[in-house]
Amino acid sequence: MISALTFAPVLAALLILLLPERWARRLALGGALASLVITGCLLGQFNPSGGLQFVEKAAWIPALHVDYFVGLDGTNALVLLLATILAPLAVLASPAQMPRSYYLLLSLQFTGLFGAFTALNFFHWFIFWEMALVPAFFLIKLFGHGEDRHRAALSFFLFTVLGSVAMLLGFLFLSNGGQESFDFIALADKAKSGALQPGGWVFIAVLAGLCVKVPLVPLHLWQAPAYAAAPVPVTMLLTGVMSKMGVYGFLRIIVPIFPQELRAHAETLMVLALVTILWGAFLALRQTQLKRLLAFSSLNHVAFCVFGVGVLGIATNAGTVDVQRLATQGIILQMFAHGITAAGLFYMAGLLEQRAGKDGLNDFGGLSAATPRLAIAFYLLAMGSLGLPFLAGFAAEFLIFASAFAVAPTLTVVATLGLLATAVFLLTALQRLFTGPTPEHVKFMPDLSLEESLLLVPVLALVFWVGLIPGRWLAFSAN
Amino acid sequence: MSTEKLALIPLLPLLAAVLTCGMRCGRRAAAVAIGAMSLSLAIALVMLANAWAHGGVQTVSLADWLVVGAAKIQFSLLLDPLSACMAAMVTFVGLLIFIYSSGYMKDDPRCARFFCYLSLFAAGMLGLVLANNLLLLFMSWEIVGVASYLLIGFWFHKPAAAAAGKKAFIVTRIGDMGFLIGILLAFTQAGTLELFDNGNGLLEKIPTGVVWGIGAAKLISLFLFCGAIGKSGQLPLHVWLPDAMEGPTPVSALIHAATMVAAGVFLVARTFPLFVEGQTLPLVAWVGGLTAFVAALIALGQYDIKRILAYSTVSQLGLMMVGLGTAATGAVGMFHLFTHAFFKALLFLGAGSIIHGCHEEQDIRRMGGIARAMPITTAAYLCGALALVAFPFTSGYFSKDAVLISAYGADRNLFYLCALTSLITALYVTRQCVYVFIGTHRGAQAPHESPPVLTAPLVILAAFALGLGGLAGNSLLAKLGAKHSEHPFAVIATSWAVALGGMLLGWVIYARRDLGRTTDPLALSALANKFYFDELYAATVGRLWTALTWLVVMLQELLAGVCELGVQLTQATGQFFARSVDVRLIDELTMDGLARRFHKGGEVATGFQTGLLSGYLRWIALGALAVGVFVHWLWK
Amino acid sequence: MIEQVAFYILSAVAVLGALLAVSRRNLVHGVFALLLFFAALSGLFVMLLADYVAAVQVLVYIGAVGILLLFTIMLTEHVTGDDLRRLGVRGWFWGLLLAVAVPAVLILPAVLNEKSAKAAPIVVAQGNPALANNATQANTVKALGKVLMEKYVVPLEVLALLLTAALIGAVAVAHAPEKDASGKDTPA
Amino acid sequence: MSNLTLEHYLILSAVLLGIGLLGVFTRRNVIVVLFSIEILFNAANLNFIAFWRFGDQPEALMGPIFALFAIAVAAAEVAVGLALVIAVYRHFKTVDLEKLDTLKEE
Repeated sequence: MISALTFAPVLAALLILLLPERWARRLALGGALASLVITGCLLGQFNPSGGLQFVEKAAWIPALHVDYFVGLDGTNALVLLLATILAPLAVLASPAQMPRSYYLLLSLQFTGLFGAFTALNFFHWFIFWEMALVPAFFLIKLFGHGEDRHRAALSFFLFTVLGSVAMLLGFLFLSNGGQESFDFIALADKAKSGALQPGGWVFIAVLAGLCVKVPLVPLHLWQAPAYAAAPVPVTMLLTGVMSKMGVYGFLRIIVPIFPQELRAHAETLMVLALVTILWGAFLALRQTQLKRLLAFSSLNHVAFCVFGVGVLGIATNAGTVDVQRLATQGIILQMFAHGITAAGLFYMAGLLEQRAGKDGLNDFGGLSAATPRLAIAFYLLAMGSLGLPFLAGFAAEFLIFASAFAVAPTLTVVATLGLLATAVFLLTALQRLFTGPTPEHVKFMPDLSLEESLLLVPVLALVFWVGLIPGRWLAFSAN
Repeated sequence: MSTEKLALIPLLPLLAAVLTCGMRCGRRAAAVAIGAMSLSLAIALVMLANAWAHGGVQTVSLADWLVVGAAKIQFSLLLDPLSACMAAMVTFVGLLIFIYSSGYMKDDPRCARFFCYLSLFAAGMLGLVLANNLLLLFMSWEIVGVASYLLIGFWFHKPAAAAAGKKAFIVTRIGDMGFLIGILLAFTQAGTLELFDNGNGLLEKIPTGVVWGIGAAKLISLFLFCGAIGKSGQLPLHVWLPDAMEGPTPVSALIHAATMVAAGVFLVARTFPLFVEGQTLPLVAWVGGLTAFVAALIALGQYDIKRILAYSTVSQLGLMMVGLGTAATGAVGMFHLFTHAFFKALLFLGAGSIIHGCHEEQDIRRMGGIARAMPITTAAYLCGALALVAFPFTSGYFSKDAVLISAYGADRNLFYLCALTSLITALYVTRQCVYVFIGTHRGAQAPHESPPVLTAPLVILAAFALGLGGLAGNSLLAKLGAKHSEHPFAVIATSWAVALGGMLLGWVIYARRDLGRTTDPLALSALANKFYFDELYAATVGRLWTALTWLVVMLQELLAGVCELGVQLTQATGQFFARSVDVRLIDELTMDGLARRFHKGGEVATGFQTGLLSGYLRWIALGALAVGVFVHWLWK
Repeated sequence: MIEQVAFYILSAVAVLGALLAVSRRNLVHGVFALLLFFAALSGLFVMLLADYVAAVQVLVYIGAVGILLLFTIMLTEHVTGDDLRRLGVRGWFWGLLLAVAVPAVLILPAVLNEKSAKAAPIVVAQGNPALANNATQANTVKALGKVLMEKYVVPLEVLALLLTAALIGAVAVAHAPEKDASGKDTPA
Repeated sequence: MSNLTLEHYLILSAVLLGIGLLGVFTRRNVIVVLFSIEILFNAANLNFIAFWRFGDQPEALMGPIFALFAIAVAAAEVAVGLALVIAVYRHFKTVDLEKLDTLKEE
């Protein structure tokens, strides 16, 4: 079943090649929806306390101990759902007149993303990991906005490829040059029993690969230009899903396979995450371009997850609260919540840019009057993003903060500054976009069309659903 | 009615908020909101009776919000005299303000949206009041904050209103971050956030751990007080409250007089055991006292009718804090909160009526002679003013007396400060009333009386402002747990003296003056400029903030530069090696030499590229020949 | 004895046919020489008891390929033109040299092998008596059919696909170019 | 069995190969080159059959199978090749290989 959902977009890609161009959009959508439906069915049968489920395992390259090994457990259930939800939305968010190649690349990227979230063997996890990267590069370069896109695509590609290479080398070392298993589960078991002593350099190599993807300061330089230059649906995927690949990597690789190394460097990681949180927030404050602002906001939000990973490294279960579990669940929920929210915000930033032909914060104003529906949706998502209770982000941030406070109170207090700064820049953006007198050139800007509203309805519904009943979503990662 | 129905009190306004969200017709939205609020009021009154009869704490668990391992955070409500009184007060004042709004806002095209926000606000406020879980309290607290943000910025096309909304949200959020840290502290120390939980609640079993070398209870109470400072506009976070007057007047009345700003005071009263245990009450009292004094002084120098009331509110909230910080229980402060809620809502609504009657004029220098034109409003307003001044036997008199007595008993300096504040209060109230009601009208258009939908709530509130203290004061204090205390003669004498003396002084200064044309003797520039708090913050915190952002931007640029430099450096290194002595060694053997050789080889190979098929084939055959020869004869 | 005679006759016809096919100036004549070569080869296959292959050889090469070649020649004009003149000296020399050298390299070891005691690069078998006695024509065909439909069924199907693809491809490539709006030929 | 040996067939096959090569190398008419390629194919096929016939595992039928597949592929090749010839002829108006030198590096 998992293979079916992973490769459904590939099938769609083949059909896109064979069938007439005007069907491309529908085919890509069909592939993505098929994945969503299968994921829905799987999660319907998912047993949170059942450990690894829906496992498919087959020897692939026996000489190198490489298996095709996929499965679903509490760690990846929710992120997979996130990816499969955002995939059809990304297709729907694509402008109408996109060529066949665009949908082809998009579909291939879906497979990369789904595969990276379900793979349990480093080797083919890595293949999917890269598979998600290459189409993104072409999508930015070929279909992006502005003159900057070539440079943005290149730096995106270089950063992520260098990170990947570091990670690959680390893993080659870890598996003793392919003589031992690449299997995440087996490696984790070995680490637990103390048989695995990878050492600091391997840890740092793998960490670097993940940090680029998240990204963490100072490996984030690719992020804002790429987010701003990419076509809107690709940005939705980049921020909504690809950044989560990095965090997921932390949960799947760093935490179980490098427990000692993580313990040794947990404070450093937390400080790094903290710096990123503040860095993103303060940079966002000075942006005049909506998309860049949202990009730095993403930087800030995803870093909270890494902050939680640091907590996982330090955590012992001696205190009054189950820090380990709080942090894990908080991270997973934060990934989900931020993925949905950020994708929605970028979508609307794209709509504004498309309507006005500009994306500067000062090019708008008083939009509440011109486009009331868009304003409502934007306010809701922005509020969800700044952690308003009863909306998606709050429960996750509370869990992360609660766990972090138990192990590192001082750092956590500093991190609240990040929450404050988030509120400042988001409200400033809201103020500039939606309030004040309405300038002439946006006075008759069309409000959300029916199709656009329909796309935003599931996003908003999820934002409310996660916020009001986080318990339902946390159940997936309860174990 | 069982306590299970408690949940309906906040849920009904929430339902109204959802229903009115999509409405276009303002009148229908108003009807829905008012209906929901009336039902809430009815239930709240039943619950009040219930709490009165029961006396103790009753809790209701509604649902688990999230369960992570052993940690459980649930939506649970509690009913005790404190929450019941607050709920009844909020629903009652709220209902009156809703009714008033249906008249005040009826011409606004976004009237339905206004009622949506109001209902959302009421839901949040009631959730806050009834919450038995500190996190639920915080969540409702934030909903209240966002509703206030939306309502202050309701007229979003006015840049000032939008800026004021943002300021309110951010300044209170500074306090909220403290509140959040307090919650995290409580959670990690106690493992629960339930306030009352059959003896295991946070307030029943106060955590005794030590964090950063300080007792947990002390730290928790301090951080919670940060939240209270933000929400209740205490020094130094009071700067948002006067700006919040950019919102429609009913909003000012509801949020910035009666309910939301009282939330901070309520929070302190609610978590009072923590403050007692942490011995942080003197801090609360002194922050309150200073706020009361400073805000009262600033009120003297203001000309905007609503801003005077706003600073008056800040000042009164300070007095409530004094009441909380000096007494052994939260009763005294809360009593002042209740009476204040009525008379200050009355004053705001009255001010709204006056502004309405004066054609949206808010400057008291362009008012005057209102008494003749708007008799009902004037009468009601004066009732509120008397209560604010603590004129003997109005409700404000009883509650302020209680505060003064408690301050007198705890800290004599604080008592003097409060007495002085009361004097100034009487002075600025008199000043305002003289400006507004006496003399001839100085505005452009003649004022007119407001319609009954505006004045009816005024009359009701006026009755409460005058009567509540005398009729219900003692039983309220008793139920909220106040210890019976002596009424020292000195306090009573001071109280009478400052109230009457302040009014007399105001009359002497202002009654004979040619108002609005000559300078005001008390509106010193420091007072008119609010003691330069905003400027101070802009110069310090604002600068620091800007500097921080600049720093980060510069660092980012630097990092990008370093990245660029790395690329350049790699290229430069390559060129350096290419040009140095190694040119023959490395170049010839590896890079360039190899490339050159390949190139030459390429040139040779190009020679074979005749483009003729048979030519290529010949070479293939030659290769095969060579292979054959090699295999047969050379391969041993 | 008869077999030897038959072998030499068939060999001579095959070599002659091949030589004529590559050397005739007139392509139509060349095709007929080629057909002769194919026929002789099919005879050799029969001698080697590969009767089914011989039949396929006749069907495919003489029947299909030959006809195709003839049609192609007819479709391309000037095919019998002046290309004989252009068989330049250099072409002749190098071509002939290689054409002799390559077979020589292949043959010489086999020939030398009989006279030397060296390990033979090519295993020389003296014919398989078992086959000579038991294998009849019917047997080979039947066995072939069995193997083709069982062991090699997948390659067979792939081959079928390949042939289909080749057919479609040939039609597509040879398809007459359409005239576009400007009247110029566009390659199909 | 007679005294016809494997060498007889191999030598014949080598001679045919030589003739095929000669044609490929020297003729400039594309169609004749195609003839020659067919000769090369057949020479190879003869080898397959001969090795099978004189090999030690004749019952495995490898030789005829291989030859059959080779014939089929050759047929496909001829079909496509001739189609290409026609296309090339249509494009360049010649089947002279020496004129078809667009591959040459200028």
